[in-house]
Amino acid sequence: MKVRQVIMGVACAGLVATAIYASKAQAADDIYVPLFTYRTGPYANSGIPIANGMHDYLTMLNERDGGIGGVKLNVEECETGYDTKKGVECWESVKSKNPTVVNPFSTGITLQLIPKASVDKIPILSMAYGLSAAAVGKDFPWVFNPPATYWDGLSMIIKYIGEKEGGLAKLKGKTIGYIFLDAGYGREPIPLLEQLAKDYGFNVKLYPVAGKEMQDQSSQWLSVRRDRPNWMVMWGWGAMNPTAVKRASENGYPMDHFIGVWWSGSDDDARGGGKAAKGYLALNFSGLGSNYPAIQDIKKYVVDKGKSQVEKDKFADTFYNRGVYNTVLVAEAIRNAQKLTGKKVVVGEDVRRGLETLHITEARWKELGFPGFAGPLTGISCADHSGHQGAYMQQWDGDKWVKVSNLIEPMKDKVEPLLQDAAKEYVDKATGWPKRTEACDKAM
Amino acid sequence: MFYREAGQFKTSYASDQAIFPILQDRIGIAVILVAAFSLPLYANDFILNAVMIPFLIFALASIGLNLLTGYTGQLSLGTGAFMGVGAYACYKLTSIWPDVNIIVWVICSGFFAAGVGAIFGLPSLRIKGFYLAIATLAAQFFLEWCFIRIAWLYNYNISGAIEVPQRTVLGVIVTGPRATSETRYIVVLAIVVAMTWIASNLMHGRIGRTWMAVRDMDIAAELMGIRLLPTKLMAFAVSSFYCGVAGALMVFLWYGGAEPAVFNINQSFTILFMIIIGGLGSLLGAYLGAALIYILPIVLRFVPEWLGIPIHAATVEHITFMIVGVLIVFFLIVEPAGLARLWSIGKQKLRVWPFPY
Amino acid sequence: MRAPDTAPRARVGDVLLSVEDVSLSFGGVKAISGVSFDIRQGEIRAIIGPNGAGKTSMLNVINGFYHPQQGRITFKGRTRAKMRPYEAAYGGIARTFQNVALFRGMSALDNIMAGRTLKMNVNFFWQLLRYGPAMREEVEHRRVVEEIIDFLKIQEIRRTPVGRLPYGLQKRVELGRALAMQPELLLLDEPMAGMNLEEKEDMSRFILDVNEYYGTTIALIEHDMGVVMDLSDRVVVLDHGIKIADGTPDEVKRDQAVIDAYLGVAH
Amino acid sequence: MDILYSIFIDPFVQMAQAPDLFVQTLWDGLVGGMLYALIALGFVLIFKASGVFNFAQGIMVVFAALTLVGLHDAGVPAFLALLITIAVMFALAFTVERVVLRPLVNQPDIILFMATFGITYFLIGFGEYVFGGDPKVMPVEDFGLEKGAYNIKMLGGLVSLQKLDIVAVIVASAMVAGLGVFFSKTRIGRALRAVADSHSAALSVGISLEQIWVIVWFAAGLVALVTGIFWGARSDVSFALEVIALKALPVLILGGFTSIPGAIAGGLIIGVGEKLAEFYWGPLVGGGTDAWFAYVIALVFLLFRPQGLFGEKIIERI
Repeated sequence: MKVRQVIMGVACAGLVATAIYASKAQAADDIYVPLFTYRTGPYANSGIPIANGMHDYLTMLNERDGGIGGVKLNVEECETGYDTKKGVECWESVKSKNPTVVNPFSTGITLQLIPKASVDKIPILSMAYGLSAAAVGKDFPWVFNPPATYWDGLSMIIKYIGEKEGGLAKLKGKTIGYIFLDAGYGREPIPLLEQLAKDYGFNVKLYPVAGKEMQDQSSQWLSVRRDRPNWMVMWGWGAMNPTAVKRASENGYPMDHFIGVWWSGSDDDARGGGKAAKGYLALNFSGLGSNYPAIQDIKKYVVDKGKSQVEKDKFADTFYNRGVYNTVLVAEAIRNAQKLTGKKVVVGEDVRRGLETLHITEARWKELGFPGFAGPLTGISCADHSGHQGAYMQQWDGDKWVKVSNLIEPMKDKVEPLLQDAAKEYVDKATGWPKRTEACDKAM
Repeated sequence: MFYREAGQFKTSYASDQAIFPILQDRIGIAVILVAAFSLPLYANDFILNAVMIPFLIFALASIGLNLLTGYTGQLSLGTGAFMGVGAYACYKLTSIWPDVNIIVWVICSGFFAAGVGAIFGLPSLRIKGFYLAIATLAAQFFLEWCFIRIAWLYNYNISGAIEVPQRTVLGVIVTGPRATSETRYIVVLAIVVAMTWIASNLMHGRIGRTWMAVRDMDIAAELMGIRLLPTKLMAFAVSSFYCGVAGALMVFLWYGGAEPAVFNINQSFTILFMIIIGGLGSLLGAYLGAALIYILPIVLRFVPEWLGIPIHAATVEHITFMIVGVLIVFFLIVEPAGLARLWSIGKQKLRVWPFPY
Repeated sequence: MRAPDTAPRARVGDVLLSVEDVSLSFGGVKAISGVSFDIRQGEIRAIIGPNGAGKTSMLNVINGFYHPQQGRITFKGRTRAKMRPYEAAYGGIARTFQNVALFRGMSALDNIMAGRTLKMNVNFFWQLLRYGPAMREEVEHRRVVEEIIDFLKIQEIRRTPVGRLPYGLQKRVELGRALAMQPELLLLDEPMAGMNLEEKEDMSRFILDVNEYYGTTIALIEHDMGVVMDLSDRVVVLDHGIKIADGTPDEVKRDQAVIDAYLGVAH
Repeated sequence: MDILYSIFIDPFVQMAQAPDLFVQTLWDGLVGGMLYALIALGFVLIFKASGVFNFAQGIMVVFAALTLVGLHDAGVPAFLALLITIAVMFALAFTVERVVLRPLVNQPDIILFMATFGITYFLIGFGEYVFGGDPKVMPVEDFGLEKGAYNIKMLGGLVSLQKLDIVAVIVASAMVAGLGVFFSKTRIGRALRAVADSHSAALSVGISLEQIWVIVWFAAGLVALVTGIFWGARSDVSFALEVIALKALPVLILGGFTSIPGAIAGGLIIGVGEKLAEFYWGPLVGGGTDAWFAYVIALVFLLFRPQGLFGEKIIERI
């Protein structure tokens, strides 16, 4: 009896203490950067390298530069497990601590948080994921999805295919298969895909993969064998990717005609397929390998000092660098915010302005220690929160990813009308959606 | 000492049939209700948004499942999907008739869930126990697939998710991002309290007795004139009604939007844990279970911070999993009838205090 | 106990239930073959026989739990080949069980209240509110139940979950639950099994009182011959699913087939 | 009319036109079904001997495979890693019996069922804590298994049989046969059956319940290890594998909870059925039917034959 009562007592005390703790305001002498990460759950394989990259770059700034503008960054991970419920809980728990920006790293969580962003005055940086329509800054002043939206990505892939076929006109009569995670994330590109199919006269075959079935996929790939599409495009995430790559090679699908979006191109995704996966293509917009001064700094200041959770052989792999890319944007936005406001310790409202004035030229990338790491990010404005920047194609050579194309620019003319329509539809459906009142800053 | 029934004599069967026959219990409930309704006065956003609102919604869903599993003895793993039916029904209703009071729609969405629940309850006539549980899995996965595949349900949104539109009741914003946490909390609390009261009424009357009769000894119940199929279907319907309303509340007053993955099998499991840990066949148990399973991990997240131990967020998550697992086993060993039984044992002790028995 | 030589009671009336040529088998195993007998209004009818004679199966057939492959059952003038258990209950047949089949999670009071289910009909809406008609109905039936509780002298255990009661009391609560249905025909499956002498005497008294007080017709299965002979007006004897004798206790006692099959051999 | 054609005629036309694909579908279904059956086998073993519906079987598959790969990645030679993993599974069985089952003996089924949820949660947390959440590649070559496929030209097309799948089918069949012999011929096996029939009967012939529980949980752990190796080889070893275990539940319904041949037959029916349905009929409803098809088969089946394929009709007594 005693034990039970003690336990109940402890639980109650814990609850009360949580209340007291959570209500305490955060001391405002550092810049608070919460990272929504997932190192657990079925999508952990994609989540872990990204979490490491984000964490390590910011830690490196603290170690090397003493933070940004002389103010320490308070980096704190909140584990979401890719679960919407926990994502919302993370949002609530960081909200009172003056967060600068939130990176949800899950399309599902992003969708939940978008309406909250403007109310709670916290910008959301959903880097090349989330709601494509959020690129329309007029309607979504608090949401950013640089460097490109899913629709941009799809148009780049179609462009690449067209190039290989000898011109977009040659796509006529061809069949393109689309295998995707059967959720909002995988379904979003479909309208554009269907429109492009109409415009260029190719056929589309859809192969949905339920989240629960993503480690099996044998029926989908059997259907691929039957339909013999000329090209396969994949919108996969988590454990779906390596399985798809394996099934493709087992079913004898030509790997160099199989293209993944940038979220299907991590080292782990292809590694499972091993040598057989050679030729698999994926989009990417962040640099490969560790051959950049800033990445070397991460190694020197963070990894070698044991301040990182990354495994040695997974340092600077594709998704790690993707995480680094994400936090470079965060750091730049914070710098911009400091310049714009003159404040040292910036909060969400300031960083929103900083994000809207993001402008990273080739020279700036070099200055940051990332020469040639990524294409310039110069398209962001108050109206355009994505930038519609290009990405390049990478190919798996059996051991590692190799860059095989220059930057492919998206078909902005096809994407933009769709974005505007989608944004309008979203705003119309969400009755009472706030009009943009935030002023627009000049880019620096 | 203070918990004595001496001197409280019942002079009518009506007062003896009351739900809380003992004065102290009535006082206790009144105090809790007052405290709950005045919570927004002294609690912050985090407590309301991330602790209390979810807790109440889970408690409601647990009551729903408890009506079916705890009171009627039909094991169901389809809770998540039935919640989804409620959420999507509410979304469709308010997009077709936006001017109707949203609270009316939240309640109405329960009827859709009830209908779907009753259909998937049909196999319960022929199958029982784990077999029935697996049959309800069919409901879970089939409905989940429908939520993804039937675009009409989410108004053909490109994201495949539903976003809660802003709705006002009597000029106060109740749903949508601009609804304050205080408003949402009060609305959720009022609905949950009212529905708990109704569930308690049902369970103390004829319907509750027939359900428990079916649970305890279905053959004897049938030989006493209780028709099994209508009784079980009604339990499925009422239970799904509760789950449906909980689902609608979850999306409209907590998340503010949802994609189908929200209503997945893990949701069903979580709620099943809650009623087992809390106590099968106890409304109080639904609350206790929801508190333990939902709030404990949140508390655990903060523990290392208080103690000043630097520990990775992911490690906390792993440890939380382990602790929850151990706690489930621990509670099952210590008191298989759940927290509610612990509570009633405690009350019994108080009643006879200072004597041990 | 009642003297066996009491004159035949005038209260016994017309045939209430008759079983004609009933056969029942489970996948080739014959449980009952071609049994016919009747039960008259107001009598106490015993069904006896050695283990495996098909007595419980017979009760199950009577209240519709088993469906005989052959034969007819006429209850209150209506003949049926098949009857759902709840139809039997609506018609006024109640029963107790060989192994106590109480609702273990509920209190004694609730168990007996559950027996009133058929008589309660206030609609769902009022049930939700537990107010007005629902509450009036609840109280009204509570009054009836309290009478039964007084009658069976189980006042102190009203609120006790039946799972915690001793066996004898459980049997008594089960009788109370059946009585709460105010049946015309009460089927008792070994009401005194496993009881000591004192409990048996109590139970016998309750059975007689029920019969006299409420005028309920009773059919019972019992092993204790003394009790059977004392209580019943007529006895039907089954052996291996076949009826071997039917008559007053005295007739049955003298029947050679019965003595051979049962009394002489088994006891 | 079109819709009727595409439901009732077109799929069969397709089967006739491309028999090689039909054979391939059957084979894929067979392999998938065999792996479902292996998971179901783990359930059956434990249910048969202890009446416990072991929800943790799925996570045991992941845990076993993770332990194996984790050890291997840490530099332990393959076969030593295998031995250590077997030892770990034994330790797990022993601990489960001591810590969970023994204190819960004689509790209702649902309580024991819930306790296995507790075990599941614990193993998820523990496994991720020790081995990390990132997926691992199963080093099949180090166990002497070959990757690659036999491509057989037949029926005017090509049918490709993965070598690993062939091995999986053989090993699974061997395990089933072995378990069958174990249950019918050996002393412990017969003891297990005695326990299944009646706990007190088992005690009266001098068999310790505790030992038997350790043995069946250990056996289920071994089955989990084998399952984990083959599923892990088909995709990667990660926690996402756990959800596949749910597929074993409809298999159990078809096969009955206590029948080993039932588990196999059920697995094959579900495996082949869902592949055929998705391949030929799935496109009609937009695909993705394999998420629920198995459960709906089980549901329909239950309505007509609640006792499963090999179960006996239950006569209710009172």
